[in-house]
Amino acid sequence: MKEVTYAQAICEALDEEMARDENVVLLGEDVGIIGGNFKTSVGLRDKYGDWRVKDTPISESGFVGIGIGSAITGLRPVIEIMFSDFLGVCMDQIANQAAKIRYMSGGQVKVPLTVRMPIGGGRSSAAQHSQSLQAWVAHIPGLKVVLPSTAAEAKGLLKTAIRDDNPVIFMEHKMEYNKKYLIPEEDYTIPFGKANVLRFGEDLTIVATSNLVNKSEEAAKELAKDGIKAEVIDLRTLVPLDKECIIDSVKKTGRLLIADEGHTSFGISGEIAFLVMNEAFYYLDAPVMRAGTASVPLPFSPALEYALIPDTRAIYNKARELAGL
Amino acid sequence: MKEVTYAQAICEALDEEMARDENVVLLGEDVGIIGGNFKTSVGLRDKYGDWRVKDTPISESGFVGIGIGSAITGLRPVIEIMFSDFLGVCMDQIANQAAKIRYMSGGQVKVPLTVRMPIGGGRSSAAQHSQSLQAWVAHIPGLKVVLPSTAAEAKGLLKTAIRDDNPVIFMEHKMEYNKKYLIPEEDYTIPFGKANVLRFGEDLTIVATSNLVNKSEEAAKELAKDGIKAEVIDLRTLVPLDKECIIDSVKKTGRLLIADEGHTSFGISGEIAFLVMNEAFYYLDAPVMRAGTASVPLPFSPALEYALIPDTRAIYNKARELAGL
Amino acid sequence: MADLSKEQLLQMYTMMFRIREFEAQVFELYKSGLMPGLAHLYIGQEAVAVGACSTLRENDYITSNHRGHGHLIARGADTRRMMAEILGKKTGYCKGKGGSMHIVAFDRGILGANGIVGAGIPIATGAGYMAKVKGTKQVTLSFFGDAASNQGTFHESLNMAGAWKLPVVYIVENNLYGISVNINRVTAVDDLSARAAAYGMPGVTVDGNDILAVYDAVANAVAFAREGGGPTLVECKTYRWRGHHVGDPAIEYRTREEETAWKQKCPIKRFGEKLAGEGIATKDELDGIEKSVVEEIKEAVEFAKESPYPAPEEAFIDVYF
Amino acid sequence: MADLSKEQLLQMYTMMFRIREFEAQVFELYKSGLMPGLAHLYIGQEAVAVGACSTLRENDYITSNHRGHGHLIARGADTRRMMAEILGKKTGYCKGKGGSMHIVAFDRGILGANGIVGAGIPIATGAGYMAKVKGTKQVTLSFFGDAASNQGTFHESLNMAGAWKLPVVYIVENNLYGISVNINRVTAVDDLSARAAAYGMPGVTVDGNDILAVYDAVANAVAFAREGGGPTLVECKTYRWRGHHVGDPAIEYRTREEETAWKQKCPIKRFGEKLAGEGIATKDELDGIEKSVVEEIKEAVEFAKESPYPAPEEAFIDVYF
Ligand SMILES: Cc1ncc(C[n+]2csc(CCOP(=O)(O)OP(=O)(O)O)c2C)c(N)n1
Ligand SMILES: Cc1ncc(C[n+]2csc(CCOP(=O)(O)OP(=O)(O)O)c2C)c(N)n1
Ligand SMILES: [Mg+2]
Ligand SMILES: [Mg+2]
Repeated sequence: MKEVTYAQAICEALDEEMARDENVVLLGEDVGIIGGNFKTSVGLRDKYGDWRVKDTPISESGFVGIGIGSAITGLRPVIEIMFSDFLGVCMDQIANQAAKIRYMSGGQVKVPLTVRMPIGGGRSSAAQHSQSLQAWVAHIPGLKVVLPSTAAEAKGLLKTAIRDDNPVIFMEHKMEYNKKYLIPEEDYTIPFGKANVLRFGEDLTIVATSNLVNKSEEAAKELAKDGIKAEVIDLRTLVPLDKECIIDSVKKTGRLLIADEGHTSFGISGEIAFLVMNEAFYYLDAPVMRAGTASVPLPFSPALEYALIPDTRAIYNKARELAGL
Repeated sequence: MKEVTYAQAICEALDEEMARDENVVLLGEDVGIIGGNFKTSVGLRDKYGDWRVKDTPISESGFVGIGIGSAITGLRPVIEIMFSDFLGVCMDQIANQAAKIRYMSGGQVKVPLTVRMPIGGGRSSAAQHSQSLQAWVAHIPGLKVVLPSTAAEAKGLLKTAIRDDNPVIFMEHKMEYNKKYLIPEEDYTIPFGKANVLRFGEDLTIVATSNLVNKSEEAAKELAKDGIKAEVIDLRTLVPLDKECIIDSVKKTGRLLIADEGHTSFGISGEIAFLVMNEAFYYLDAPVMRAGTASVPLPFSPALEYALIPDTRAIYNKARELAGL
Repeated sequence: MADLSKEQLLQMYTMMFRIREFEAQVFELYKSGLMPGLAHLYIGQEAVAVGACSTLRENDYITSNHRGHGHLIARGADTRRMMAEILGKKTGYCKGKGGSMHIVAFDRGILGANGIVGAGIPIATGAGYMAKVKGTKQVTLSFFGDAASNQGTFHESLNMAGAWKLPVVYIVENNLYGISVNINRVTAVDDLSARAAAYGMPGVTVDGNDILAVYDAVANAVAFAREGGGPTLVECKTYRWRGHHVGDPAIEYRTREEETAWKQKCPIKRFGEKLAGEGIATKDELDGIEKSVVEEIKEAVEFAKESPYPAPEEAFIDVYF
Repeated sequence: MADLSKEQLLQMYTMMFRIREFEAQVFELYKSGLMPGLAHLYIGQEAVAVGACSTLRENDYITSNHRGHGHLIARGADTRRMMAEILGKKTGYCKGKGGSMHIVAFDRGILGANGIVGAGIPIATGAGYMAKVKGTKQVTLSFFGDAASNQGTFHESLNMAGAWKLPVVYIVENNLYGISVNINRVTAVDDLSARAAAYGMPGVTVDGNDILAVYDAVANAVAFAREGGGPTLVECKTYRWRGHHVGDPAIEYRTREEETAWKQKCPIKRFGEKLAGEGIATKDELDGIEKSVVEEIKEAVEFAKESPYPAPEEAFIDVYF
C-alpha cells in the first residue's frame, strides 16, 4: 500500500489509462498547464502533450460534445466539468446525446466517454458551486453514475469508467480531494454495480454515497458505543445499482438509513426506499430514513451552510432514532 | 360550462392574464405568427402585438434568461420551451438562476416567471421529444412544478402560475392538447399544493400526475367492475406537494399505486413512496407500487414505444396486483 | 465543373433526384397514414447535400440534423434501410429505435441526424478533434440550418474549431426560416457566413441552389481542412419547398409568391439543363436516370412496408447499465 | 474629459481607489482566515467598472460576474454591506446567503454578480427587453470576462439584442485569462469586439486601463442604446494583478515580466497623474481622497467583523414552495 490523496489517486488513474491506451484524452477547463482546478491532472500535459491534455474554453456544451464526437469515432475521452453545478450548461449533450446515441442508433455506435465532476458542499462556495446533482443523471437511461468515497475507490472506479464503452458520469467529492488514503501499489480496477460492505452489523443498515460513506462509518463507530451494531454499505455506483446487497442487508437488519448529500426532496433516497419497500417489505421493522441536504439552495455563510449538510452527528442521530432510541 | 380543448384552455389563460396585467408577456419559438407549435397562443400576437408575444430564435438559454431578467425588473413573463426535453439546453438558467436568485439575494428580488413546456410520449417522437422530466425540476429547491391533467386545470393552474411571484415550471401533456373538455365560463384560478380527489374508494389509492390521471380514472372504473374501490388523486402540483391528501388517503386504503409517466428509475414516485412510508408506515398493507415509463430512452417505433408507456391497462393490472388479485 | 467527370456529374444528378423522389414518397407514406410521427422534408435543398457530400472521401464523416434525409442519401446511405427506419421497422438502420430524426449510418461515416437543433455541431467538432489528435486526415462536414446558428452550441463549437484548427467544414443551410420564424426577425446579419470572422475562420456564402457553386466552395474548404488549415463556415442560401414538417401547410408565415419564386430556382431542373445545355448528358440519359431512381425508391418503399416491426422486448436492447 | 466636471472626475478617482482598497482588505481578511470561501479580486481593472458605471443614470441596471466587487462599488453599492456579505454576516446585502460571488444590490440597480460564467448576460438582456417593452429608456450594462465570451449564452444573448435593438451595452473585460488559460490558446480572434459583427451591432475595443477611454466608449454606447439604436459590444483590454482568486498564486500560467509590465500601466496611478498634470486636482487633494477612503474601508471591515452571523434557521427563509 502507499499513501496518496484522493486527487492524486484520480491523477494516477488518468496517467495509467493514458499510458495504457493512446486513445485516452483529457479535456476540460484548466486541466492542462495547472493540472486541474482541484489538482487531479498535475503533470499529465507535460507527459502526454497539449492535444491529449487539453485546456478548453469555458464552453461546456461544446467540449462535452467534442467528447461525444471523438468517442464515437475512436477516442476514449475523459471530460472534466469543474463543478457538477455546471451540468446545467451542458445537460443536453449529456442526457440527450451521450446517453441516447447508442440506443437511438440501434447499437451502431458506442460512446466510451467519461465525464468527471466534483460534487458537494462544505466550502462556503454558495448555491451555484455546492450541489450534488446525482439525481439528475441517475434518472436518465443510458448513463452510468459513479460516486467514489475514497482514494482507492476513485482510482479503481475511474479506470473502470475509462475502459467502459458507455458514458459514465463520475462524481468526485470536493471535500475529499486533499484527504490522504492508503491505496494498493499494483494496477487494479473496481467493478461497477458491486457495493462495498464496510462494516457488518445486525441492528440497522446505513447505505451511503460519496463522502457520507466515511461519515457513516464514523457514525457507526459512535453507535457501537451505544450498543447499536450498524452495517455500513458504500454504494459506489448508483447506476448500476447493487440492489441485492442492499436488500440482503435490510432483510437482516430490518432497518435502513440512506445517507446521500443531494437535496433529499426528489433525490436518490426515494428510489432506494421504493426498492427496499418492494423487495423487503415484510422484513422492515421501521420506515426507511434518510440523511441528506435540506431542500433549500446552499447558502454561502458557514453559519447557515453547515447546518444544512449532513455530518457524522446527523447520521448518528438519525440512526439512533431509527434504532428506536 | 363550455367546451374547449386543453390547448385552447391554455390560450385562454394566457389571454386573460395578458389582458389583466400589461406586464405579462409571452416569449418562445413560434408562439407568435403561428400561435405556437401546439396552438396554445393562437391569436395572441395579433391582439397584444409583437413585443408581448415574441417569436424567439432557437436560443433557449438566452430567452429563458430574458425571462428571468425581465421578471426581476418588472415584467411577468411566460416562456414557452417547445418540448421539455429541451430543458437540457437551458437548465442552468432554470436551476441555477431562476430557482436561486431570490434566495441568493437574501430576498431582495423576486422572479415572477412561468416556464411552460409539453411532456410525454405516445406520438412516435423518439428519444429526444418524448421525455417527462419533472424529476429534474422537482429536485431543485426554488422551483414550483405544475402538471395539469385537464383543460380546466390547465387554465386555472396557469393563471395561478402567472400570478405567482416565484418561478413555476408548468408541464403540459402533448397527448392532451387536442382533447376536448368542459371548463367553467367564469374567471377562476386553481391553488397550488392542493391535490384533487377525483374518485373516492376504500380499497386502494392511485396517486397520478398529468395525463395518467385520466387513465387512472378509467382504470378505476374497470376496477370497480371487479369490485375494487380505488381512490384516485390528481396531484396537480409536485412542488408544493399535498402530502396531507396523499397520507390521509393511504391511511384509509392501506395501499398505494403511483402513476407518473416519467422514467420510473430515480423518478418522482420514489419520493412519494418515501413520504408515505414515513408518515403512514403502520397503515400500509402492501408495498407501494408504481406505473411509469420503463428506464430506456423512448424508441421511435410505435411497436416499441407503446409497450413502454403506461396506459389504462397497465394501471389497471398494477392496481389488481396491488389489491392482491 | 472542370475537375468533375461526366460520371461524377451524372452521379450527382442521380443523388439529387434520389433525394427528391425519396422525400416525395415519404410524404405519400405520411398522407396514407403509414408513417409514424413526422418528418422534415429536404425538397428544394438537394444541391446543398449533394454538392457538399460529393467532395468527401470514403472515410470522412458527416453530422446531420432533423432535416436529414437528404444529407444521408447524398452520403450514400441505403434508401431501403432509411425508409424502413422511417416506418419504424426492424430492418431500418436503427432497428426502428431512431426514426426519421435519428438515423445513423455508421458504415457510411454518418454520425447521425439529430432531434436537438444545434446539437450535432459539437459532435462533428469532436470527430474533427479525433482526426487532429490521431492525424487521420479525415474531414467532417456538419450540416445545420440558419436557426441552428443561433444556438450556443454553434458558437462554442466554431470557436474551438477555429482556435485549434480542426478539420471540420460547417455548412449552414440558410433556407430563411426556423419553423415559422424568418431569420430576419431574429438575427440582424444578412449573411450568416459573416459569423466566421468571430472565430478566425474563413466564411463564404454561396447560392445553395447551384450544386456546382456548393461543390466548389465545399471542395475548397475540405481541401483546406485536410491540409491542416482549419475549419470553414459555408453558408448555402436555399429554400425548403414544403412546410417545416410533413404536417405543416406553411400558410401563415410565408407568401405563395416567395414559394413560387424559389421553385423556379429548382436546383435539379437547373443542373439538368446545364448538363444538357453543355452537352454532357442528353435529355434521354437524364430521363433514364429518373426512371431507374423512381424504381429504386418504389422498391425501398415496398421493402419498408413488408418489413416486420421490432418485437416489444427489443426496446430493452442497446441500452446499458 | 470635456463633458466631465472636476467633481465627477474626482468622484471617479475616489471610486477607483475605493475598489483598490476594498479588494486589498478582502485579501487581508482571506489571509487572516476571517473570510469564508474564496473571492476574485478586481485589482488592476478598476478603470473599466468605474469608467463604464460613471455613464449611467440612477435607474439604469447592471449585471456582474464572479469578479464583481469592482462593478458593484462603481455602481455605488454600500461597502459596509458588501464586506459584511463577503464575511457571511446577517448585515450583508444578501443576509449571508450569497457571499462574494452572488451579491445583489437591487436598490442600486445591481441585478447580481453570478457564479456561473456567462449566465448574467441573458439576464442583462432580459432587463433590456423589459425596458424596450415598457419604453422606460433604461439602459443595462452587462460586465463579463474574455472567457465568458466563449459561452453559448454570450452568443444567444447578443444575437437577440442585435435583432431586437435592445438597450444593453455588453462590456467584455479582456484580461487575457480565464483562470489559467490564455485567451489566445482557446480563441482565434485577437479583438473580441470583432464578434459584434456577427450580431449586427457596433463593436469597439478600448484600452481598459484608461478610464477616460472607457468612459467615452461606454458613454457613446449608452446614449446610442437610450435613443433606441440598440446594443454595443465594448471590449476593454486590461489585466488582473492578482491570481484568479485569492488562493491562486498565478505562478505557472503567466510570467512575472507580463505582470510587471501591466502593473506599470496602473489605471489609478495613470488617472491620478493626468488629473494632477492637467491641474484638475492637486497631489494633496488626491492624498486626501485616498486617506478618507482608507478610513471608510477600515470602518466597513469593522462593521463586517462586528456584525452577527445569521441564525441557522434563517437558511429556510427566502425560498418558496
Ligand atoms: C434545442 C431545440 N430547440 C427547438 C427545437 C424545435 N425545432 C425543431 S426544428 C426547428 C427549426 C430549425 O430551423 P433550422 O435550423 O433553420 O433548420 P430547418 O428546419 O430550416 O432546416 C426547431 C425550432 C429543437 N428540436 N431543439
Ligand atoms: C459555466 C461555468 N464554467 C466554469 C466556471 C469556473 N470558472 C469560474 S471563473 C472562470 C474563468 C472566467 O474567466 P473570464 O470570463 O475571463 O473572467 P475573469 O476571471 O478573467 O475576470 C471559470 C472557468 C464557472 N463558474 N461557470
Ligand atoms: Mg432554416
Ligand atoms: Mg479573463
